[in-house]
Amino acid sequence: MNEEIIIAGFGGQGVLSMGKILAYSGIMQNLEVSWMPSYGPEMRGGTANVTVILSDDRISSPILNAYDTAILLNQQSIDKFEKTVKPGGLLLYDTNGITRHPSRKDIEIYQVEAADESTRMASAKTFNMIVLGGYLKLKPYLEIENVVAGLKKSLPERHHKLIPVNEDAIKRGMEIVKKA
Amino acid sequence: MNEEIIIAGFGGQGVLSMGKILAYSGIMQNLEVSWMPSYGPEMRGGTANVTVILSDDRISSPILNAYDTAILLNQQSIDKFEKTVKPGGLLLYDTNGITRHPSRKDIEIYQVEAADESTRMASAKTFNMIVLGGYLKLKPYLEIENVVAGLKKSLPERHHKLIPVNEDAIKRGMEIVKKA
Amino acid sequence: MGELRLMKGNEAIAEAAIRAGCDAYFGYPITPQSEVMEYLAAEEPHKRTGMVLLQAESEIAAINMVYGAAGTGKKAMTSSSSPGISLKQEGISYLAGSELPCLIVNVVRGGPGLGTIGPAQSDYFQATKGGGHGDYRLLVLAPASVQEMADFVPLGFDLAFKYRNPVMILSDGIIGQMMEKVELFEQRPRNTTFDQSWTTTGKTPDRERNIITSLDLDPAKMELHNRDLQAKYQKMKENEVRFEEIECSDADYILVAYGSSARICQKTVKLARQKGIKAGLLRPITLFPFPTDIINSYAQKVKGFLTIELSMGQMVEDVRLAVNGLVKVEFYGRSGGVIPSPDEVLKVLEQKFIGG
Amino acid sequence: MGELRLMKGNEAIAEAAIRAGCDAYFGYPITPQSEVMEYLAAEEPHKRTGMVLLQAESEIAAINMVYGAAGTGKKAMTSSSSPGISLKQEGISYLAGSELPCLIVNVVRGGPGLGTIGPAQSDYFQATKGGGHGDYRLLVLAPASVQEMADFVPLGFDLAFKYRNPVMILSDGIIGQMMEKVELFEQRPRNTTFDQSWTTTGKTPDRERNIITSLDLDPAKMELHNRDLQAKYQKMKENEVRFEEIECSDADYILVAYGSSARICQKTVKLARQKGIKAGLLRPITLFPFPTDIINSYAQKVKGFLTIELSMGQMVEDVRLAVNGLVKVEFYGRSGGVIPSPDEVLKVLEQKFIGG
Amino acid sequence: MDVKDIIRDENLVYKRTKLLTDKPLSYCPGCGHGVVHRLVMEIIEEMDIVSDTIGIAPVGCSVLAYEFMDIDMQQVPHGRAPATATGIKRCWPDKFVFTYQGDGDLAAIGTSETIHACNRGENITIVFINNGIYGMTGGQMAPTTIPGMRSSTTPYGRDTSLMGNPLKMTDLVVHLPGTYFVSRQAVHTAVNVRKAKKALRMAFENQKLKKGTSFVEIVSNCPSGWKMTPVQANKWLEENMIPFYPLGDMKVNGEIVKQG
Amino acid sequence: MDVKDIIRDENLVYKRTKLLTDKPLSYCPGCGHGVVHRLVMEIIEEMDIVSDTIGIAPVGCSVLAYEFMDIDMQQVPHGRAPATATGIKRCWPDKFVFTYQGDGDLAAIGTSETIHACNRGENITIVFINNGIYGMTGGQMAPTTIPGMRSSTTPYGRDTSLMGNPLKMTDLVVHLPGTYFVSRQAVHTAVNVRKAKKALRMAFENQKLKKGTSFVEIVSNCPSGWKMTPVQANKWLEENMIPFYPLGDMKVNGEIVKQG
Amino acid sequence: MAKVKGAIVIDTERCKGCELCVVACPTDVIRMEKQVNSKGYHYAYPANHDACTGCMNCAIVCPDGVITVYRTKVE
Amino acid sequence: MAKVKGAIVIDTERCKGCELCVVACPTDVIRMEKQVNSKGYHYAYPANHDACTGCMNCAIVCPDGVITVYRTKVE
Ligand SMILES: Cc1ncc(C[n+]2csc(CCOP(=O)(O)OP(=O)(O)O)c2C)c(N)n1
Ligand SMILES: Cc1ncc(C[n+]2csc(CCOP(=O)(O)OP(=O)(O)O)c2C)c(N)n1
Ligand code: SF4
Ligand code: SF4
Ligand code: SF4
Ligand code: SF4
Ligand code: SF4
Ligand code: SF4
Ligand SMILES: [Mg+2]
Ligand SMILES: [Mg+2]
Repeated sequence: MNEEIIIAGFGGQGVLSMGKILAYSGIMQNLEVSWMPSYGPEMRGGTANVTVILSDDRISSPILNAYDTAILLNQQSIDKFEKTVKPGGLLLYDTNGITRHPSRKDIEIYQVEAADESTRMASAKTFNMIVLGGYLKLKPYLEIENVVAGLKKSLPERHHKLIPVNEDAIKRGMEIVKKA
Repeated sequence: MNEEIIIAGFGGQGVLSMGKILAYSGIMQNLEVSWMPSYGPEMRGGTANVTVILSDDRISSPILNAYDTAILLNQQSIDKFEKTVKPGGLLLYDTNGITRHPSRKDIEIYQVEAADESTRMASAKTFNMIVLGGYLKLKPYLEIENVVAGLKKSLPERHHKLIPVNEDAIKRGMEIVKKA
Repeated sequence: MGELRLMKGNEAIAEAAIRAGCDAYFGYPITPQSEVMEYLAAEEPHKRTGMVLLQAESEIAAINMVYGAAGTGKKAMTSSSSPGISLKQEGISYLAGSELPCLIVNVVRGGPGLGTIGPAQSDYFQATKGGGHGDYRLLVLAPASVQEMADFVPLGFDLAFKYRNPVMILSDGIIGQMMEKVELFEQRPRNTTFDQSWTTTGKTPDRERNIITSLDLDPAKMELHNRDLQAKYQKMKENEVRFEEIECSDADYILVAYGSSARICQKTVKLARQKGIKAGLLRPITLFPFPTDIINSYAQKVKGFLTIELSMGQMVEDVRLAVNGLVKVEFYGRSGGVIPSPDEVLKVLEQKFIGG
Repeated sequence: MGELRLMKGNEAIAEAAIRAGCDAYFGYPITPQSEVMEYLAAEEPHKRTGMVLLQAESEIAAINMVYGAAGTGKKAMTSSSSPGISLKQEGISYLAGSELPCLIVNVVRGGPGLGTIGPAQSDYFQATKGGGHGDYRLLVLAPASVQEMADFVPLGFDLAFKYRNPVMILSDGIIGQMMEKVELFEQRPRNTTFDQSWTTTGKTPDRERNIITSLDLDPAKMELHNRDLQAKYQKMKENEVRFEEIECSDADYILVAYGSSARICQKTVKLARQKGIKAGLLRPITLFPFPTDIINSYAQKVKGFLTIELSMGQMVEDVRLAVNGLVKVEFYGRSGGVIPSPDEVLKVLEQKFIGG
Repeated sequence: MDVKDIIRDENLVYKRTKLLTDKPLSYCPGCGHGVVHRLVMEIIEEMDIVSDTIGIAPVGCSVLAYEFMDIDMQQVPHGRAPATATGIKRCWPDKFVFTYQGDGDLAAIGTSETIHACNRGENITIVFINNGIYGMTGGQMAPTTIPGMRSSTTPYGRDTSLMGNPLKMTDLVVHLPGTYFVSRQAVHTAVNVRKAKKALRMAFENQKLKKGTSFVEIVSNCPSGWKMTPVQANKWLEENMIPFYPLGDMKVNGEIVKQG
Repeated sequence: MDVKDIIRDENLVYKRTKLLTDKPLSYCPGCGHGVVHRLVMEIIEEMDIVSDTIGIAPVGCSVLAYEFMDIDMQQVPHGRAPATATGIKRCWPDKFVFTYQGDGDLAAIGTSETIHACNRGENITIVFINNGIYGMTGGQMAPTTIPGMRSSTTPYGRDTSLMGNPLKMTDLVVHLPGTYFVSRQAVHTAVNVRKAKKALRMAFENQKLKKGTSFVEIVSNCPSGWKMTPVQANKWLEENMIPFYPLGDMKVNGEIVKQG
Repeated sequence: MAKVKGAIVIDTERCKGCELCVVACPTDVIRMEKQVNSKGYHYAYPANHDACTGCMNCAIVCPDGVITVYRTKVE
Repeated sequence: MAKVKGAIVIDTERCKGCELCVVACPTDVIRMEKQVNSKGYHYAYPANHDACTGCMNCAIVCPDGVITVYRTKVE
């Protein structure tokens, strides 16, 4: 398998750590992985994005201009990255605050109401895990135990008590993801 | 004509300024000239030397390893530069304080007792002018008026009153220079 | 198999430094490499191995702290990015002149001037030809993966001490910021003895004093010193050339690229082969010494070379010198933090050589 | 005919600066070029033309003072020697990136490190390929006489303003310290108007604000800027190549040398011709842009090239790139302050090409 | 009286200076840089010296100051602003030249340039934003980071036995013969903003006198680097930074009035 | 009693320390560098710490100090000795590390390194030779050149309105929290040499305490740069340099005892 | 007796929601909006406008300079 | 009464003729030689050796460290 993903959104939405959990999950499943963030001061207040690649083979370029999957978490990101999804690829987004929705016909478009759901779950920190759950449902190549292992690896020891909450959030995301 | 000269001695002996006067005299006579000193901290207390070239033609290399004339004013200089005089060339030196005299047979060797003479003239500053006089006597390609003009050019205005003394010293040098 | 981790290139360098038994790191923050010092600070290496960590007041102070530590035989290193590396040029020239082993990391960003914090490879000339004054060379390693970021730290120290020469790891914002799987090597012990033939650890009665200097006022001696340096660089050329070949053996066209652009070109080769174009990739791993011979030998067989850099054309000169007129050497580069895509490179290859 | 003087190369630069209408000199002492500032101090240029003279606290301060003055459209300059020039590399990269016109003099001494104060030409790479970070170029002039030391100051300023680019005069201890006859040009007036399209002299109501910067956080814009710079360098290549040919037209062997080593080779050519060897000398006057075309065109006719440098071999790479494998390019260099003699060079020529 | 009746041109008492461009400031929410930008531009507007003013932007979060200040500006290498200011001022002795620098810029890499410009007595204004951290590069320790303070390179708090003592640059420049006016201010409360403006105004007015360097430190915040909300940050500043960096004029008219 | 009877081993009271090599000093006649070299070597001999001492030679006339001092030494880039010393001392906290620097080296190009090493409180000894001039490069103005003093770049005397004020580095480092001992001495008379030695000795002894930086300025001469005979130079030093740079201990055991 | 009355206008699109104006206002005029602006910030608004004296404190502490202040005397 | 007598030895080949010892000697022992040494310097010598008290002043001010001092008590 070879899955090329872009995740983009506001700085505070946990974009980078979602990518990191994905990458770590890949490692747990013996895949090759790469994680390449945008970096620097423009991250401050502005938008952040990360390219994650999971593959059976050695990964060549960690930087891409076309993706199998785009996970887009604010308007700017949709505006910028919708066009970079490969034909037949997947675009997953949260409708919260979105005024111009993605409109391509040659790709699969899915929604996950993660912002609302995380408010409901009374834990803003679960937002990105709900999104991740939605993604994992749509691209089920990762065993869930590897994702949990990846989650563990990517969290510092002192946060391990949060793992159950995160697992729940992932499951919730799997449930609520829906076709646009 | 093309005359390639090395002048070497202690730092305080006026080696560089003698070279400068020669070079300026050359300019007065419409010759091409170059003046290339040794430089840097080794000059301090140590020895100084300068290569002067006067020529009818454009001067190529300002740095040489063989000279038509060597004017050597202390023991170290004789030890170092005697061997660099071209066969048939001229070596002029002051015997004061010299224990190992130049000994080559294939060159012309002359002496000028400039140190003693300058003490006699009660002006240590004339030392290098006496040496210069000796040289000009032996290599009379420079018109004396050009030398005086060169002297004038190379001295700051406020020292012009010293020109007569220097002229005398040059003349004295011409008189006392002698074959070794 | 060593411990597996997902790490940024910059973090890998820091962790590898601790594990390689590095004695001291001196640095000054600059994007995109600040994670090196931040990772070290979080790890408290003085507790793990006794390694010294100090945030210096400037890049110049940092490189001269490295000089001091290296002059006592300690394994010392610094890291920075382009403008900071420019400031270190005098210090680097001194380190080379005084023949001090040490490790200098440049996580290159786009220039000139303040430029951009985006990744670039436009410090190739500076790294390989000597951005400082005088005839000196650094041994330059160009990692193309996070794994190599880690592995080249102990390798760099080994080479630095083998040749008593500063070694540079020339990386860039991509390799520094990306995370990949890394297999970490075991902790190596720090040095406890120091070569008494040259290190300045205090003159003991059993030996002459040792002096670290690059000065000689006597030109004849200075020239001898310079010849010794050249002889050393010659030895590096004979023994230390490293490169990777990907699908070169039957290639008609060879891409030459290092570091992050080699990663991009790797994909280009795949795409080209899919299209039936016999492309290969030659990836210099040491930029100095440069893999001149292998390029020259391919020059007898292939139809052309295409050099890809995140710059306006620097390494391409070394490729041309290696090819020496035998076949066409073309260049394509992007700059200012812009990254060419694999298919963009393929298009260039087709245009320049196949006609498209 | 202008005023005739016997002057050191360093003094000629200083006098020429005043006469060229230079507005400001900022420097820090270093052998073998301290006479530049000393001469200026003695002349009190603030009395002669109003020119500013300031001894800075360091080379880095000096280059950044130049940056400030140049950013207001003033004719500003600095001078130093090798280690000091290494310290200026960040500043130079900024000047190039911000497209500021100014004059930088490097009176080269032997390196690396503290090295020697003797003359050398081992900063060629640094000057021509960019010792600083990023893709930038200086326009580099290499005087071979005291007369050229004087003449290249106004020429340097003219070119600097023509291209809004820093210009470097790459000299060495020989040219800096030797005295020769100089014909001095007439005093030129200092500038009184400043190009309001880019200089920062205070925003007046009739125009937008001007900004001097080399920064762009947007990679796309930064790349555009880099392309503009490259286009400018290309223009220099088309319009500003300068060189001198001595007895090249019928030559079998061409010596390539610049600055002081060209002076030595001039004599070698004489000696060779006396012996019946048809030698010529091609002297690059601009090192960037390099006289590639003329060398390439001779490469079709001659039996070989011999590059002579006071270094371990730097410009020779540009000669090889120009010759592109057509004939043999040999190199001979001395270093550390040692100067090859004309007959020594002749011997090398004979050995390498004629067999001796 | 209705709000609408108050919001009328004739009642206008405070409005953003026109010398700030329309471009939204790139600073994080609550960052003191914005306040100081505004004060400096207000002063230049009030003194009506735009056409005679050249500003210098450092490397640091305020590197883009030239995007917001509608005046001629130069952006210079990290730490070298005082040297660049010297280069300009020496050529244009009648212009107003100021530098705007962070604590990393002015007190770490630029220490030498700061000390020497102040010591020579360059007739310039130096505005020094001390937020105790390297904001731009992601919150590393600055020379001014106070003991025990966390940063990304002192994640367990600054241990002075490892990372050395904080440097009080303003306390040093007070002692230099070239400084004519030295003051330390803050902008986290309205009262402090008013005082800071007074000090900054004097620092610009002094250039007319040609008596030496005017140096104003602003003790400021960095909510992002300190990992606090702006309100928390200002409270922390009040309780921790100001005791360590006490406010007030330190040298006036060339006379020391208060030592650090 | 005959002279020959006095010149006997048992009557020996003063002899050149063996820690100076046989190589004749490269300094000009009468230059103070020679005296300070000797004092430092005597102290290292007396403390018996050769095998634990690393010295750092600057760029300046004393660049060749390693030719004369028979100890392990590093020669470093101009002005960077305090950084290099930091690098060594951090790796070898129990060794004695000292820098030997001229005024150009320490107070011009090396200002930042000096201030920051002293501020961090690096546990090293800094020996600072202030001869008011750049000796090695041919007598240019130094940061410490006093007003009106001639040099090859101030041939008509230092005009502070053009070339700025002299910098009193020692007065500054007194105020830094990292300095533990700061003293200014001279070596132009026997009395002063004795006092200077005492100060230098303390500056080395302090390293055992690990309490911070010891900094000793020696106001010295440069007959060549000043264009005077050594005797004239020392007289000029007494009459001009010392009033400007008054002698004495300034900080002892971390306490300021005298301000500049 | 003349009483001073003030009013403020906040450019909510440029407000970054730092809340410093809230803290600075002596008469507790300003509150933060639940809504976010297009940059994603909860912006400030004069919730208790009547209490405003036009003292300008809010405006001069606002880092983004987005507050305009009006003041008038009411007889 | 015990009287202190001193004597000095000057390494004349290494003396640079700076005359600082002459100035430093409280009892006027040292003079400069008319002759020069091989380096060209007029060197110092103890012209009035009897007056020497062995105070070491000359030795400790000598920049080139070329003076050795002896001292003894004479009854
Ligand atoms: C020569 C150089 N070194 C380092 C950097 C990286 N850098 C950019 S800003 C900065 C420090 C910013 O801190 P400060 O001056 O305190 O400004 P702030 O962002 O806190 O306002 C550094 C180290 C650089 N751009 N150039
Ligand atoms: C980077 C650099 N800049 C300048 C020089 C030239 N230089 C050599 S010594 C020196 C100053 C010497 O003065 P000082 O430090 O006072 O020592 P002194 O010779 O007076 O003892 C200078 C500027 C250099 N070698 N390197
Ligand atoms: S990082 Fe800190 S200093 Fe920079 S803009 Fe944000 S709050 Fe301000
Ligand atoms: S130049 Fe001055 S400092 Fe240097 S050795 Fe001579 S007298 Fe001493
Ligand atoms: S002007 Fe004063 S009273 Fe009115 S809102 Fe602002 S701070 Fe409050
Ligand atoms: S201070 Fe300004 S930016 Fe902050 S909340 Fe109030 S209006 Fe908004
Ligand atoms: S030891 Fe004292 S008395 Fe004797 S010569 Fe020396 S200075 Fe004079
Ligand atoms: S002090 Fe020393 S060097 Fe000077 S004259 Fe006396 S003996 Fe000679
Ligand atoms: Mg800061
Ligand atoms: Mg000095």
